[in-house]
Amino acid sequence: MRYPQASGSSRLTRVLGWSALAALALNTWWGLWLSPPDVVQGQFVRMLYIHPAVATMCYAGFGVCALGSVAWLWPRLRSPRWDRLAVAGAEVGAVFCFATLVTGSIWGRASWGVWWTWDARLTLTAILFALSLGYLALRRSIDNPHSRALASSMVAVLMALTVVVDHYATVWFVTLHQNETLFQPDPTIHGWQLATMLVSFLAFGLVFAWMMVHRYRLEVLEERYEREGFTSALEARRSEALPERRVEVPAR
Amino acid sequence: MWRDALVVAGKDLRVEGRSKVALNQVVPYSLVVLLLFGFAFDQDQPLLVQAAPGLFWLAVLFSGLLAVQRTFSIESADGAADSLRMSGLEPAGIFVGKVVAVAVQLLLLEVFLAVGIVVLFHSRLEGAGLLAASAVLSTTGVAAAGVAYGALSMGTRVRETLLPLLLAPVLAPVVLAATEAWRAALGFSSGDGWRWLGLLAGFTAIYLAGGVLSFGALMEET
Amino acid sequence: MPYDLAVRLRSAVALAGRYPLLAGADLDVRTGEILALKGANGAGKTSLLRVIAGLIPLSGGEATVLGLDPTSDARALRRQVGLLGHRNGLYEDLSAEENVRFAARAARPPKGAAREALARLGIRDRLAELPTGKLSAGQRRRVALAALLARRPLLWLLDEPHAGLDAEHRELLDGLLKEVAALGATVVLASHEILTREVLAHRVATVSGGMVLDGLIVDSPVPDAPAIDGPARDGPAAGNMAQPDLEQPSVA
Amino acid sequence: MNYVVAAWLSCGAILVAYSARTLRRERSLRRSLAPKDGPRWR
Repeated sequence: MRYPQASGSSRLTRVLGWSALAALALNTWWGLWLSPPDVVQGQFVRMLYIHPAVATMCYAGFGVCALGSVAWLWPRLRSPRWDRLAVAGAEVGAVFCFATLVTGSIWGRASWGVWWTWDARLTLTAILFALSLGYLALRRSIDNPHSRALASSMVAVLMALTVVVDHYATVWFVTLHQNETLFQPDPTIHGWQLATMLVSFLAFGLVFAWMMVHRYRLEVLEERYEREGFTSALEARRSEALPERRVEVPAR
Repeated sequence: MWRDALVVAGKDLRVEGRSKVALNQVVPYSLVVLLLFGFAFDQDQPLLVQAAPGLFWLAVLFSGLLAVQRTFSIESADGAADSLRMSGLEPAGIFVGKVVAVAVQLLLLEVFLAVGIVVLFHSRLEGAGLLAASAVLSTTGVAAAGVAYGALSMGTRVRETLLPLLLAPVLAPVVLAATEAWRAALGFSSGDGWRWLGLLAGFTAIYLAGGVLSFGALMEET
Repeated sequence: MPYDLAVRLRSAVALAGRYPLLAGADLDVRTGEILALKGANGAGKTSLLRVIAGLIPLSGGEATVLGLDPTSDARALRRQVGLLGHRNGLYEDLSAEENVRFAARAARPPKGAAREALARLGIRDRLAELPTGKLSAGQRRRVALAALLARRPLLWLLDEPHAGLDAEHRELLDGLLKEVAALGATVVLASHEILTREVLAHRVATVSGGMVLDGLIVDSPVPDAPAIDGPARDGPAAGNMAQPDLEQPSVA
Repeated sequence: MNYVVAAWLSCGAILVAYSARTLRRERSLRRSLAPKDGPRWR
């Protein structure tokens, strides 16, 4: 892998970054001004152009984390790449999860008049967010790279399974949330609203990808920083040897 | 593996029996938690009776966290963790042994708690079959998830505060399912309680299998 | 290999996070030999024992203990290895006999093995029933040693075994170790006591700065091992002329 | 209508904050790694 330039933005991230910004601008323009207010919900329909897209990216993030962890656990596939992907997915996923909760509760406040409702999807996202905080806290508390990857990928897989169980638990517990407006057989929205929603998915998808690349690269740099530190720590350690009995360790 | 599990469970329960920490500290703690719930609901009798199953299982969750931290603190005292690793016992056996030990302590605790909610919250316990089945299943689930994540504290210098943060969201579905099963048993909710039992069984199976597979690696020193 | 090597380490590197516990340790220990490790605190004696026992994975170099690789098949190796660390690894609430029986459980000991091992270490009847929390430090040390003895390990790794023992039990331990070594077991012990090293040990190696300065047996047929300067004292027959101990406190 | 704006701004703020943090950490790591190796990094 060639050394990334010191400036920090390679061709890939520059392209991704700018196209994401362009798509976001388009989404904002269409979402806030161009698309007509909904006959039922009035202006609140505009939430449709943020919340579902952000929520999807949240699940995408945790999906990447779970897949990365499974790949890392698979003996033949094991390589630091998967671990870096897992941590990138988890962290970016957690950010989008937080955004989902915020926009979701704002939407709830707007249309149902209350900040938090015990609704299946919102509760599941909240649990997901708590799980991700636990995962990230766990990663910070182990410094040995191999065992950190091992413990966190196992925890990630266990958490992914827990989310499956949670899904049924919350759905049975309460079924209040309106089902997916977009993926219904006959979408109840069309025309401008549909178009804007697709744009929102594109925009946030690009933002998601851009963040993932940067976070992944950050992990690579951190690893190199640690390796850098390691060689100097090794020399310092060796210099502690009794001075007059210094032994030239045969260079293997 | 099962023989090792029995040995470890025997050891844990004997240590618990001798030191009586579970009996003298965790049980009173859970009863105090019930009292606090009582204060929080301030004599609103009908509400308390309604909420009793939920409060019961919340108290079990908090006590479960304590029991798991306790079962791993006896390992870290005097470096017993290393002798456990060196003992050559099957890691899966150690995991199952510890789960059994924690589950037995929690079940014992639940008997006290059941008496507690009957006395404090005046709830009448019927539908015993569903109550007992969901209690055993969810206690095993709590113990399995607790010991699986607790192994992290044995392997790494993980601070005590990490375990509750990791465990609480994971145990959320268990508390939910157990509460709903009990509410159905006590006739508060119309839903059929046995469906929640299926969810509990699924959760417990996941964590028992996950723990057996991963305990060996998790308990290693990092 | 004319010598049957119980332990063979070549430039072993072991990490705790980023700190190199071992920075390229080379060591040979023959079967049936009693090797003493000397060195200041923090030089790496304890880490060396724990690496040989397979408790700390190797990050570099290679190691063969009792014919096994301590990092990959650690669990199989540990059944044949007994490690006594600074702490005794006992359960205070259990009695001495229960502790020893639990420790030896995996080795499927014959019926009275626990009591017999305890008796060998001078822990008899009433003492064996008391919870170990109530015993004195010296007695607890002997119970830990009995737990080791009951497991009949092929390789004894002892970290300051004589700490806390009175004179009478010191000879008892020395006698036990000599007897066990004569039976073909190998003993590697870390000790600050010069007397122990000179009287008991067949060979003494110095650990400093995460390395073993004279760990290799000079006439061992390892082709690429360069001649290590400094007198290689070995052979129990040759009187161990007291090596002037340069025990300056190392910069740990 | 201000709910919609609130949602938009809050979501934007969260994403921008996180991206800024990541970029800053990345740049600081690069600076600590880069100088020692000097130009041959190119």
